[in-house]
Amino acid sequence: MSKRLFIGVFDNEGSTLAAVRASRQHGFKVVDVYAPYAVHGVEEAMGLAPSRLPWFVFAVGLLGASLKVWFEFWTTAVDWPVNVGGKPFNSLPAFVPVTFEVMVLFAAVGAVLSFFVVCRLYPAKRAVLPVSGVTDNRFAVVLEQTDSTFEPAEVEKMFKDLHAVRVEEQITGETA
Amino acid sequence: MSGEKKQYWKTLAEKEGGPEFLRAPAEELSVASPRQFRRRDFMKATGFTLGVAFATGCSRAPVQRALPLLSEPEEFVPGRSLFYSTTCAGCSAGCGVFAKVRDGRPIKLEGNPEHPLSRGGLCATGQASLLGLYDSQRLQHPLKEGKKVSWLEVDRAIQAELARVRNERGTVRVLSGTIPSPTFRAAIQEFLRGFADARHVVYDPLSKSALLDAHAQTHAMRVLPHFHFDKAEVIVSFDADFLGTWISPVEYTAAYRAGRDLGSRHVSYHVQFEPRMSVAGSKADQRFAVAPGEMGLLVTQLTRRVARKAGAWFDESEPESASVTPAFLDELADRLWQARGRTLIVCGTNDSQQQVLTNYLNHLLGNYGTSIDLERPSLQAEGSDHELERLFGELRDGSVQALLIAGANPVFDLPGGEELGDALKKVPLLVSSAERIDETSALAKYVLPEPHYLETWSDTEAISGMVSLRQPTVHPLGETRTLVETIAAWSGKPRSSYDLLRESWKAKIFPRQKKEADFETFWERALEDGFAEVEPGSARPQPFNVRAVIPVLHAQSLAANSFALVLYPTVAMLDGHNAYNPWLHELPDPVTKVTWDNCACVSPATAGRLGLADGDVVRLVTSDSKTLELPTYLQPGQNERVIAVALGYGSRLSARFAKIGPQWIDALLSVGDNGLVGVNAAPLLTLSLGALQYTASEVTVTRTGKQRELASTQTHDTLTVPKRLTPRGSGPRPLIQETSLAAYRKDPHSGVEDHEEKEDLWPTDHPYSGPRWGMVIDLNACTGCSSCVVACQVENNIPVVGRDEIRRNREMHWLRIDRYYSERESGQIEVAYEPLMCQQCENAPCETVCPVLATVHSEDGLNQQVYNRCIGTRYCANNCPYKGRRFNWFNYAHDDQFENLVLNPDVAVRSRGVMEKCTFCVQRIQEAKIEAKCRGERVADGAVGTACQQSCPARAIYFGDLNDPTSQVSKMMADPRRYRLLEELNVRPSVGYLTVVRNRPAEGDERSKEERHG
Amino acid sequence: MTTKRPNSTRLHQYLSSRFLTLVLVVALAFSLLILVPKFNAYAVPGNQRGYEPAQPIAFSHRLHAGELQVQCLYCHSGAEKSRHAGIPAANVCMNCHRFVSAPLGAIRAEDELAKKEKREPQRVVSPEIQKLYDALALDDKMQPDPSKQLRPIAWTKVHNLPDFVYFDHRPHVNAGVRCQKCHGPVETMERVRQVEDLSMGWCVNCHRGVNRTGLDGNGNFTSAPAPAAEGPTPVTHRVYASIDCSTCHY
Amino acid sequence: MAEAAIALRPPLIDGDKTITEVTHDVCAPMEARPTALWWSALFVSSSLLLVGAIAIVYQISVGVGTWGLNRTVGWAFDITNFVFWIGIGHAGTLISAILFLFRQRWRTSVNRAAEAMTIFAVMCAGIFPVIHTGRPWFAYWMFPYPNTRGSLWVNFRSPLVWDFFAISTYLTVSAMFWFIGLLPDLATIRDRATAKWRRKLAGVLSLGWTGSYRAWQRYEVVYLMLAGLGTPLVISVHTIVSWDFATAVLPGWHATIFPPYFVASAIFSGMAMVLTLMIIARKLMHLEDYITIRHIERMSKLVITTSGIVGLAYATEFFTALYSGSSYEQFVFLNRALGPLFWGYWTMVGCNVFVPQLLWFRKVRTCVPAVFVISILVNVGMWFERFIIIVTSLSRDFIPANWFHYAPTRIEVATLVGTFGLFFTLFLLFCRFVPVIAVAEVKGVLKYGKPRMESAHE
Repeated sequence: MSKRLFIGVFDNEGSTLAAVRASRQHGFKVVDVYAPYAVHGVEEAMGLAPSRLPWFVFAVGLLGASLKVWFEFWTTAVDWPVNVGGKPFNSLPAFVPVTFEVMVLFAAVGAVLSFFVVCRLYPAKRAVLPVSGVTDNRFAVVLEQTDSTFEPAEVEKMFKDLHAVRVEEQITGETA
Repeated sequence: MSGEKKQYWKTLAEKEGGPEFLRAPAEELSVASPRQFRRRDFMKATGFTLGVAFATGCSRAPVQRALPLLSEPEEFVPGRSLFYSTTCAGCSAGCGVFAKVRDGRPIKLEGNPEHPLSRGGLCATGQASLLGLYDSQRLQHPLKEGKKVSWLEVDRAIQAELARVRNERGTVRVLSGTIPSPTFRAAIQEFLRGFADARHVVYDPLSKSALLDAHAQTHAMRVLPHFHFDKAEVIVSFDADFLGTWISPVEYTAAYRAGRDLGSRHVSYHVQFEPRMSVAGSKADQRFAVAPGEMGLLVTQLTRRVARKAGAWFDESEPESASVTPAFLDELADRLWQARGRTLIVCGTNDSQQQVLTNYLNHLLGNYGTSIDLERPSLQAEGSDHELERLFGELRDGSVQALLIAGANPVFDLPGGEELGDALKKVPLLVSSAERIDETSALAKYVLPEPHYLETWSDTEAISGMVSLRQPTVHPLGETRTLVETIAAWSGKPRSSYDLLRESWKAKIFPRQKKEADFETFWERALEDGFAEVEPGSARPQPFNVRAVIPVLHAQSLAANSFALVLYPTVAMLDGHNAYNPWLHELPDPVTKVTWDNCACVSPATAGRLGLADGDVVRLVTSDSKTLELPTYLQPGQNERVIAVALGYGSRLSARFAKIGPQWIDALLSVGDNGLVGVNAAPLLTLSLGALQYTASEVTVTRTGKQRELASTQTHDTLTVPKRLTPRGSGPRPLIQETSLAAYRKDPHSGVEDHEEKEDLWPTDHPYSGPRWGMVIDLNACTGCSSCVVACQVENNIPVVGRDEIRRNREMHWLRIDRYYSERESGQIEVAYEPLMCQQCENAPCETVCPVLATVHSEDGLNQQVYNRCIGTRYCANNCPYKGRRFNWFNYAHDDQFENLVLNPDVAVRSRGVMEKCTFCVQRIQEAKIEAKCRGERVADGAVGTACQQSCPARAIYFGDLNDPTSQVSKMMADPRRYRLLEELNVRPSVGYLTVVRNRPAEGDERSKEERHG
Repeated sequence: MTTKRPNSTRLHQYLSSRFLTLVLVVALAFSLLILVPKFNAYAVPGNQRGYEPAQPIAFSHRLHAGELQVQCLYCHSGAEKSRHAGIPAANVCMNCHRFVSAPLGAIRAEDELAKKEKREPQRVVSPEIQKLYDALALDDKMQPDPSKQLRPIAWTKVHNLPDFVYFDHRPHVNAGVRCQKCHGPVETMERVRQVEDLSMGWCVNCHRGVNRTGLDGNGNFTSAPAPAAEGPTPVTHRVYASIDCSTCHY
Repeated sequence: MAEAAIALRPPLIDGDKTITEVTHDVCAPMEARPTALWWSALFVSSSLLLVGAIAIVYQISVGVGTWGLNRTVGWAFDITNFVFWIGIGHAGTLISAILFLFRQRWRTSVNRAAEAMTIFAVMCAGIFPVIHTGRPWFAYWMFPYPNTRGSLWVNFRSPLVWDFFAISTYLTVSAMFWFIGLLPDLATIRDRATAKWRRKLAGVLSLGWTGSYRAWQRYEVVYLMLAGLGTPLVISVHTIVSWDFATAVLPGWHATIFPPYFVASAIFSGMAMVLTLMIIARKLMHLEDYITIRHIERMSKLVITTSGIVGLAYATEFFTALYSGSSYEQFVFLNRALGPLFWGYWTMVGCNVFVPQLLWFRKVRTCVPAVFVISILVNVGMWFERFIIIVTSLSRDFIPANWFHYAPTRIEVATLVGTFGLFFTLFLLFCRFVPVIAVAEVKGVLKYGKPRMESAHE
């Protein structure tokens, strides 16, 4: 099914924020907001749920660490115990540094990859911008027409009041 | 998704471009593709396929062939070593050796423990003599005027010329070094018999002539006495380096060590008077740096004191006082008299007057018959410088028709080599029998290639009555022939050296013994033992002739700023006939630690006065204006008026070493400006008063301003760190721990630093249940002779790296001998030697830091080094407190295929970039373990011997299983004298050292005082 | 025109890359064809498993060790007293082949023929064994022939180890390890083939196994009494296979 | 009061920019033709790189013997350079991670370059552990992988293995950190680029970033995460590097003070290097408005602080040696100050402790050339610090008979020069093709278009 989108284009973060707040008060569905940089307070304004990434990263890091400890113990004490400088086969203290490094590696890589996955970012992906310039100096608030109560003129007016640069309307065949 | 999908666009350009982009291909295809494809894309494709080709190509190892023998001898098993007992010919001392032969090639020489003289020891020269066999520049066939010819040809030609000489009743001379082989001597006599005027002239480049002459005067028999250092409680040596280079060092070292056994009641007291620091001097309890001009005076003074006590005749005129305090001489004379009959005086100078006085001393002290044996004299040196002088005369006036030079190199090692060379050119028939083309054989009309002693049958009578055999251990590698065979061939009855030897033994040796009735059994036994003891020669000494004694009353005084020159042999080079041997050039001199050079040794004080530093090239000018240019070396403990220069260097045999060692942009040659290793000092010798003079007075020293950095393996040489940098209150580092005999007798543990075993942080996971290898080194016994260093090099395929690499402190010897000086209050310089190899630490710091487990601990306590696993981070070497590890900085040359035959097949040849080190000769340990295992026993004590231990003449090294309480090494580990290096680090080395014990009765040695009174 | 330029270059790339992929695909297929059999022959480079070189004499282990039941140690006698098992010297072969010069069948056939033709059966020598006689420079009377010259037989080594590995047959043979354990069923091989990969891991794991479960894998920890024992009578003793580095590397 | 707040805190960026201007200011120089200055700089640095490459090829084909090392001194230039470069590499992560966590928003205009520097420095450092081995082609044995040797693993007790993991982790993480920060800017470039190749390239690399807020939200979280992980990482890396020495038995190496000491000196040298590069970059790319005097001042202050820590470490080393009562320890430090390498030691003290003291004066801090010179001197000093630590301890350890001196060969010098070549080549290329300033972040700290009340408390 096709969708009807209204895009308010702004040129500063102040009015963008205001626009988002306003649209939510009017009960419009804010599909997304596009900005050239991370504007503070938009997530609250949009009412996005806090990211669960930290927990995931924590888990991955833990996994990495425990795998490494096990591996080091297994290789030096179980699989082929060798007498190195009279040290015991299982010299745990000596295993700490590598374990730590591997933990960090797992956590970091995990974080980044999951970020890419969740945001569906991949090389040579074709960027679809609502309006040109949102990576430069434009801010865009995208609203979707959900039901018949949705009144385009009203939307237009609301944006204009918040000194939108312009307002566009787009029909898309994509199922968002 | 639905087909008509709305397109977003960013810029107008793209909007335009879009459809065109879609349209484009159809048009361009035809024109574009071929040209486009042809270029680098093609390369890409081929590159890929090439890669595949490699992947498939490199999967097979090269094909290896195996050629078994066609018919295998009984005892021969591929991969097993056989040991043949034979006799070393590195010098004329004639030590007994076992030749280790693997798959038909000798790969190692081991001392024969049964041999009554060498007692299992073998010196550096002896160890290295093996390489001579595989020397690719050895003569392989006879030469006539420098051209290769057949033996038949040579024999015919020479026989013809000899016949002519015989008919013309011309004079024939044979010139040779000392020939200890009775068979050979006989053969030469046989050869000379035919001629009207024929004589065999014998000379020693390191002449003992005066010593023999002296006995001719005093005992009416010109012999070299046989000295028994083990029977002497007081040893006084006047410039005789009997532990390093004098007559028979291995035998003397063994005896000397026996005489200094701390267990026995008497520990010999050794006093040395010498101008320079010799090996023997470095071991002396009392040592005085005496100018050579004063030596005679000293002997006289000592003699006069002893004579007084003996109430014997001595010239009454008072000699002037020498530099040594009368008090000390009195005390010494005292002790000599106390121990009379149990003392020994030796004199190393080639001055018959001094030798006669020495004989008189020995006579007064009743040493003849006890510590000196004239009944069974030594035949290790019998050269006569008188004879030599006569021959020179004859040569000069060209009266010699035929001269046969047997293995000697007079042009190189005698004074006036040049003139001699010219004189030799005048000899119509000059034949030289030599192993290599040296200075002399280069002049000879005919050169007869001598085989290496491991290729042929021969014998040696080092001590009258002590005959040892030499048997071939390998099929001759060239068309060589012993002179004995050659002479036989000339005489018209050609026989093999085997037959000739047996003949002469049947005729001469066999009758001199009673034990065996049957010759064959006698021969077999002798062949198995490597030697036979028979009746000595018949000559009997006459009673001492006092009239020969003439005291020396005055010291030769030196002009103000001139010096006395002392020419001395080094342990490695001796008279220089080994100059072809890279192992010996690379061997650090025991005292100076210099390699690949000889140098002008001066005392630090003198150097300070002349403003000389190590490496400054100086010009020495003698009174007869002969000159020599060499780099300076500051030698502590040397007399201030003496310049000492080593003989045996600058031989043309060493020309080959120019490019030895790795060659890269910054590499320097291993030879000097003369294209040779070192410079020949022999021209500065003088042949006067019927003796070769090894000292010259009135030598002036001038600096040339040139520099030549010496390749010395030890730059810092004191026990203490530089004064300026010594932290307050910290004494010398306890690396050498020593005590005096007195203190030792009171408390054997004296002088040893105590360290309580630290508590371990770790739980111990490593019980050493099986054997646990360990080593103990007796620093008191070690003389620093360095035979272990070469033994290790031979056994473990250690490469020769050349002068430049050593200069960069990159020598590869796994075993080094640290030489430490320390100064006594009296100003005397004390020396201590410390052999240092990998200490096989139980808590090895090197192991923990290796990232790839290339060095780890074995279950029998070895610190293993896995060459093929090592990636060469050098972290282990950095973390080794003993610096016992060696790194392969380059791919060290093993490209002389012929020389590679000497490589030990049981030890891997290490590649570039790999760390290596001593592992207690693990290949030998493995062999012993496997043998024991096959018999289902545990390795017996003594079944494994490391190369260094085996070859040590002083038996200073003990090795074995520390877990076996009965083993000798664990007994030694328990010795109260035992300490470990850097014990405070708690790395727990498996190598222990035994303290140095100095016998200093003068310094309040109660026990010895008792002896004196009692 | 001006707008076309860039496009056309892009087109070249596009085209050439397609062309290239085509070439590469072909190359890949081709190379896999070469590689695959090799790869399953030896998993890693240097692995010689399956190596089966031709030998100068077509000596059949199947015949000698298999049918005729000749003991391994009869020819490879070094195995129990030296590091190398050794390839027998020609004179060892001659112990039998002085008399046996050809397969029995061939000789019988000749005898039959001779009987028929009423003549002395002449000597039959198989071409392979003739090589042996040639090597020893023997004439057909089996006497050394001075005119010929001795030529040692250049066998091709099948089981090769790197120079830095010191394998020793003695402890293995004397502990009673069967030759087949490492060399495979040689007695069934016409021409000897390398059966095991002889990798370090293969050695080490066998040593580990022996220490865990004994020689034959069922807790037999005592080795056979050593055959090559001099001196004191051999005691059967617990088998222990060390995995120290210096067991093989020095 | 809002006014007052603003007045109190000077702006982070000069010239009251709009976000449009920011984009333009940063991107314009990239899109313009490179200047002659840039070309000549690139020529110099790349030819240095070539020299180094030749030296390394020669060294690897002939042997480590072409270096001045010997059986006493097994490490010298190689490991010195390694530690030196790793040290340099620390400032980047410090600025981007630690300062980020401390909400030091002035970092925004320097962090991009600093992170780039980190990556390049770590690359330079990474060369040495490999080429210093005798058989570099086997260096991969340091990594534990299943193999046909009965699976012979690695020695996890060896600091070199720790190094291996630390360095590789550090390189990966800081690269990712850098790239994540770069993502929005790549999008910006993509969308304003006119040259096709640049658009295509940026298009591929920007992973289709649109600036959608759903992405921005997670982006912020990930960035915070990486910062949080990077901070302990950066500390651990140099701690581990210091353990290469601290776990050894050598006097002068075997010291518990090493980890903090090394970390401090790393940050010290890193900061100095950042200063050097910043001053170069702001001249080269005309970014005076973004990298302001105030930035330079702030970093100068960090330099003094760390210099103080380093100075303290030097003093402490002497004290512990004295206090330990071990004559070996005491000797080592006497030997450093008075021994054959005294000049090196005093260069180090001079450059690291005395020279930076000048930065106490505001006049010096605000004088760009002065700061530039000082920052370079500090790096010289820091190189000598590593050299002295490594060489003096090795060349004169327990047994005097082992003592030997060390002198570098031309090959070694060339290799060091080469790494500098590599470093600056990479940095110059970076200046050309990547926004030197984190555009998105700078936009965030502008006062432009912010409701007053917010800009007041930032």
